[in-house]
Amino acid sequence: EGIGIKKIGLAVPNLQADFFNQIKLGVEGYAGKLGIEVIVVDAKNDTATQVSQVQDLITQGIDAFIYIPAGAAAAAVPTRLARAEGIPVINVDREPEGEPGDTVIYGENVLSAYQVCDHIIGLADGKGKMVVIHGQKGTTPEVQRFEGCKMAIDENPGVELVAQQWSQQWSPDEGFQIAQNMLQANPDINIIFGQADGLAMGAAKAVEVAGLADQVIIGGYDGDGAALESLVACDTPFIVTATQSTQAMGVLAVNSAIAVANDASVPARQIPNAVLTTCENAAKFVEKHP
Amino acid sequence: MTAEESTPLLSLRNVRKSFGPIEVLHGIDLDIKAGEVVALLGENGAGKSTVSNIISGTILPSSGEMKWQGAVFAPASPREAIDAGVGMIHQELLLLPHLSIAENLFVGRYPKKAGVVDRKTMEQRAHAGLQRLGLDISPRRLVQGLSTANQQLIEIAKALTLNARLLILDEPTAALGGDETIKLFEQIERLKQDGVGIIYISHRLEEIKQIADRIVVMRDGSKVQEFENADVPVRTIVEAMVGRSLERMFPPIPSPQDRTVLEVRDLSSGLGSFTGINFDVARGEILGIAGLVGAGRTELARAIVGVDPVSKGQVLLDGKDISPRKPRDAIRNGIVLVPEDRKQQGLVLPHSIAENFAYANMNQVARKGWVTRKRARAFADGGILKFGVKGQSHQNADELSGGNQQKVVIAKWLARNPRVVVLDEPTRGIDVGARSSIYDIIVGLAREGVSVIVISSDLEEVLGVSNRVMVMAQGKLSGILNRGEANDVSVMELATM
Amino acid sequence: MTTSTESEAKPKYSDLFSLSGATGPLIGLLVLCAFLSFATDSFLSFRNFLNIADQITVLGIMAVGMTFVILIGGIDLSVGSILALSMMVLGYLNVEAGLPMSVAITGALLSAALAGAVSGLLITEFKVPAFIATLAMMSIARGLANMITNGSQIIGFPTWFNLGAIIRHFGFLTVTVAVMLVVFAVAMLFLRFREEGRSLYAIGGNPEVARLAGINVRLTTVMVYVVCAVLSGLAGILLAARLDSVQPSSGVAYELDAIAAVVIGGTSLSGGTGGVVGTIIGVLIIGVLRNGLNLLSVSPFLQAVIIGLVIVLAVAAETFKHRGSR
Amino acid sequence: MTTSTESEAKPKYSDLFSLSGATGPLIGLLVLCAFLSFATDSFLSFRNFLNIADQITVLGIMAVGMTFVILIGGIDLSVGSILALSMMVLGYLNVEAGLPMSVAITGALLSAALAGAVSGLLITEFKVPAFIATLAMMSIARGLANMITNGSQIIGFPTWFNLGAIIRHFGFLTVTVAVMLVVFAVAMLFLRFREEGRSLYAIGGNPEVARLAGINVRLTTVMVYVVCAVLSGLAGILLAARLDSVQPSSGVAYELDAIAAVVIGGTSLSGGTGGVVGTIIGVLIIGVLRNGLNLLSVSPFLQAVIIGLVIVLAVAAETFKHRGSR
Ligand SMILES: Nc1ncnc2c1ncn2[C@@H]1O[C@H](COP(=O)(O)OP(=O)(O)OP(=O)(O)O)[C@@H](O)[C@H]1O
Ligand SMILES: Nc1ncnc2c1ncn2[C@@H]1O[C@H](COP(=O)(O)OP(=O)(O)OP(=O)(O)O)[C@@H](O)[C@H]1O
Ligand SMILES: [Mg+2]
Ligand SMILES: [Mg+2]
Repeated sequence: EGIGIKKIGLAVPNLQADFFNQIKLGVEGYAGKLGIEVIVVDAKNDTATQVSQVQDLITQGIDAFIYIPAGAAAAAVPTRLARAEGIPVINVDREPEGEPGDTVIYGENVLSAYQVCDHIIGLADGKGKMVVIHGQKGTTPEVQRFEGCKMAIDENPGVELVAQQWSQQWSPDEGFQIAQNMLQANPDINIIFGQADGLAMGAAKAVEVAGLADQVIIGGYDGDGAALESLVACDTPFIVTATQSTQAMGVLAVNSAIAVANDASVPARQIPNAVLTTCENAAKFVEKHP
Repeated sequence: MTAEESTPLLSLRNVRKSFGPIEVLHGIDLDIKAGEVVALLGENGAGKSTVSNIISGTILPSSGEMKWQGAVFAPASPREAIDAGVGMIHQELLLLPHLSIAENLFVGRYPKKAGVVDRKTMEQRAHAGLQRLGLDISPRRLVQGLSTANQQLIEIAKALTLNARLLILDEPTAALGGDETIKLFEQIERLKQDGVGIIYISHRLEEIKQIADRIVVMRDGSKVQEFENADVPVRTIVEAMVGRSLERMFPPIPSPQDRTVLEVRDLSSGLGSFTGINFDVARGEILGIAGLVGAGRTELARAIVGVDPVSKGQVLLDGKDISPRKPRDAIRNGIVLVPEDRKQQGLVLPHSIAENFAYANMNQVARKGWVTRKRARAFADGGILKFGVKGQSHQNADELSGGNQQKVVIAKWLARNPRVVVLDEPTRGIDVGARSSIYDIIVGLAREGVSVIVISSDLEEVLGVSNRVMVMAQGKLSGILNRGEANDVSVMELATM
Repeated sequence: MTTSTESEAKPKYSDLFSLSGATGPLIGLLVLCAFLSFATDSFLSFRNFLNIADQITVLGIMAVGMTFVILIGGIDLSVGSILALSMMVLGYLNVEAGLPMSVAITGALLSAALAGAVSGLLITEFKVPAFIATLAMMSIARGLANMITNGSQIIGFPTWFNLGAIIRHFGFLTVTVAVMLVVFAVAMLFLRFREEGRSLYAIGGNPEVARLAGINVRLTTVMVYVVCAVLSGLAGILLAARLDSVQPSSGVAYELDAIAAVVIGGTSLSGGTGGVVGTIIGVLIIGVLRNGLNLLSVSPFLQAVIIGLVIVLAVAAETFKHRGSR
Repeated sequence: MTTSTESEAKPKYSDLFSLSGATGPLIGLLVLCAFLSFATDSFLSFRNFLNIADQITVLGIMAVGMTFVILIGGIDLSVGSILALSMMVLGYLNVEAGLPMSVAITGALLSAALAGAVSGLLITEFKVPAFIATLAMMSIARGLANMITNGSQIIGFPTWFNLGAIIRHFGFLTVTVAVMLVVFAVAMLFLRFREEGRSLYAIGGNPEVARLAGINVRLTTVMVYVVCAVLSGLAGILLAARLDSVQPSSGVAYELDAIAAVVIGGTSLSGGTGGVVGTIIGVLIIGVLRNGLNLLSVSPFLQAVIIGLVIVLAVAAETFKHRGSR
């Protein structure tokens, strides 16, 4: 009554990534409370699959479309397809060039990455050898998180960026392997920034295997469930992350969809901040994810 | 005779077998006693291999019953038959090319010591088995690359080392020469003494008298006659097999024309199996090539038609150097090879007869490069009719009996109307009736002016159809005999040079 | 014994659509469609069928090339990467280098052909098993596709290009779907009735017999890999039209879909039997299944399980059919 | 004529390490190591070799199972997904259900075994081609792994579990690496000297011949898929120990690495030839290559190209060797 929509289509790039899975849970949970049906499709990181899935969503008569573009790049076609049917489009995480939706909701990357790196560099007294383990090369978060971190590095002339390497899937396994090899090449590394918590936690294990747990400080990003639990325990070199407000993004997306459907105005960009999370404040996020 | 002795080792009662809707065995009764050799004879497709396969648990009968020493016997798998004491060597060579000879002999029943395979014992026993057949090869050698005859001997050695109570030999001598056959017979005698029952299948009827105690003749899936004594004239056996009398085996051989068609000049194998071969074949001539197993005849044939590489020398056609580098060079010049191994080189087994004809005759089957199934079938039907193949053009090649497959291979190549035909062991596994019709075909080709080369390990065959006989020994040409001078003795003399 | 008297050279209808080995899957497809028609309101509609046709274009074209490869007893794991490479070459030549679309398309297809030729030569001349040669090519082509723009996408194609995937001529036929239908038809005729098509069967059945029969097995093999790669390149161009952009991450794991479609359609992985009609059925099964599961709002994780089950059932059905007829 | 007089019944050294078909790759490995020793300071060190040993554990164990499968002429695409399934079962049983680790490990291995048995039965009883049966299982097992926690990871294993992957006993041997070495040794002995091991070669060489020789081909085939799955499950448990966490996205595309390692090591995809020694070399080539490229800080896109090239070279080298010896 008064909500104006009954069915929301949610296109997710890849549910294997905790970040997207969290958004999905956020959307489902909140929409469920409002009595809105949510249809989720998972593109498994493939743009073409996502276009097909969006066609199928529209066939099912959705009233609003929450679009998280898949792949390293965002395709404009899903937005066009929905637009052609007059369906509101809410972009989350990124938006296609030249074909913006009714609003876009994304986590702030640059500033939060700066904060994480600033924090770990500070703990290392602003000097030492640092490495960065990147996410999938060319993706927006990969580029922006490095941009933010680079700012912190440049502010500290005592810090030398001795190596950087890219992972394919942002996974702990890759984080482990890459960190292990980096430590081999540079045994005196003392600062590691992993662009996702999976990478950071994998790197933490590699540091422990190398017996360098006392020497190295690791920062991550995202605030995954497992990462937050690990911070609460606080027994590894991984000690800081930026917790993205994923559940909040889900709620925001549903609310925006309702607003657009009812012709209310929504801001073109909505950027919930990521919260710098350390061993001290992790417990409250485990309690309730932002 | 005690009661125990009279109980047959194995008895079959009213055994039937159908493949799909077609029944190929119509109620076979058969008894085999310990220590006797029963020859199982019949035309191609009569059902000999099918009976053997049922006894050895390779395939299941559709109905009927078998008794093993008086007890019900219904092997559901080869393992059960082997465990009961039935050993079989199959008509088709079934070896594992990537394993050593010793492993091939003992696969499925390795000698073991403390739970692990006892290679030493295995190799010693393999060595002994090979020696008994006069095969001087290391049991550690891989089977890959052995000649067909040697592979056949290894199959036989495998059967002999089985310690079976009943041994089925399905055309063991099809690829063998005289010496090897004699060695095999010695071993069969030895097994007989040990009380082993043997079913012996062969199309070489001359052998039967030497080795068999009893003869069972099959025709079209039924048992038609039994001879309690093997000492019957070949003619009588043939009549029982084919249901009519066979006038003669070899037709009169025409004289060749004067014009030389094919010349082979100083040809040496790129694989090292023969060197410096010189000979020529005239228009309408039939040249036989004889030699002991491994003499290099097959390699020579393959080299002539460009299948195998040549290190030196030429092949000339009508005086022109055409030395083929690949099979299609030879085919384009009208030289075709009917290969020794029909399963590996002759036919695409899972495809229809019509397709198999088409592959070798695209130029005739296709019109402007377009082929229809109907045209392919019609084309194949011609060959089937001409060669009396028991089968239809839409049937897959692997549904035919061995002999009929051989006929298809010959027929598909002759359909090209070649100028030179090289036949490598053309009658391997072919029944007497069909064999004489193949000789008729060979001679018919010669009459039409085709030059024919016939390679065979069957000396009688080489002598019977050739204008001249070329003899090879250890990769060298040891002599060429005219029809008048060629006989058992003169050929063997050259072959063992 | 039947010896037909009236034999024409022209292709016969029944021949063309022969279902050798694919009746099981065809029944599977029909059951699937019947089920989806009952279970959802939205499946059985003209609009949805057009969507499905759209959605299978890329897979359909790739699967045709894969059919050729599998028929000769080979396999090609590089099709997904070659698709991406051809897309990136297209984008680079047209958008970055500013060349006309015709040149860009030619360049994209040529780059795909080159990749296919390299795989083919590795297989025939260096005796590298097809699985490994194309696995390596999969890695190499993906790396090259990424290197063209250092991992980023390219947008900015001419407007008509995207319209080819959108405008439905006569109310139903987009250019991309039309291209797929043409590829299907040509491949069907080629395999059934052309001399060269038949020789693929011979090679797959037994390459040694084919060689002895005078077929140029090596050249044919290389050509088959080239054709398969070019079809993947073509599929890439159609995908670019559909997405109106190109990105180097396209086509990951498409090779598995393509192989699955071919094998579901009854073409044997050991070569020598099968054909395009079966492959089309296989492509449709995969396409309809994906579409239907989305329409049924099945959760993505459960979808993976169901897709696996249906693939197995479709192939096992063929076995049951054979058992029945024994 | 050579009849060796001095042949003992005991396993012979040379037998065990026989390199049939893998000398080309061995040379490749040595060249690679030599190159990396010169090109980087850090490659040639005891520490780095320990790292490489760590890094190849998972692939090494999976590749052993894959060797068995490929030896009998099969293929298993599901190993990566089964690894993930076994990990998630482990995490669920231990962390979520609070069962002791021994029970959780048994449960994880059993779930893997079950998945392998299903694939094996589909292949032997329903005549589904191995490629398709395991492709379907790949999809099914991945879906199930995800469904256990709805896609999230699980952490919170007992401390000793992770330590098994960290503490280097005697200064070099972690429990995980030790497990891998035991698997290698057992597999080597089994394939070379056990009757069952030799039968795998017979089945791969020609299943019909094996059947006629009295080998239970069906049972053996099912067992091989079970063993391969259990080894993947074991690899999953070691990976869980190493990462001290489990996630359903683990092991994506690992099957391709495993197959590549086996084939690089000289085991033929058509079955019947090869062995574990070659596979170990193949695993080392892939492991050293990845390690070296990272030490050299090569960009990931270029890495893909280089890995593809090295795989092809390693396999083609074997052909060159044969040509030379002709
Ligand atoms: N798998 C099969 N499917 C259909 N028909 C078959 C099959 N195997 C054999 N046949 C048919 O059964 C009949 C008997 O064949 P079989 O192989 O027993 O003959 P054979 O007496 O051994 O002949 P040959 O002397 O040529 O070896 C033949 O007509 C053959 O076509
Ligand atoms: N593919 C091969 N690779 C290696 N050696 C081979 C191969 N084929 C045959 N040989 C060897 O070449 C020699 C000649 O064999 P070939 O088959 O030509 O002899 P043949 O006179 O035709 O005898 P057969 O009666 O066995 O056919 C033999 O020693 C054989 O072992
Ligand atoms: Mg027979
Ligand atoms: Mg020969």
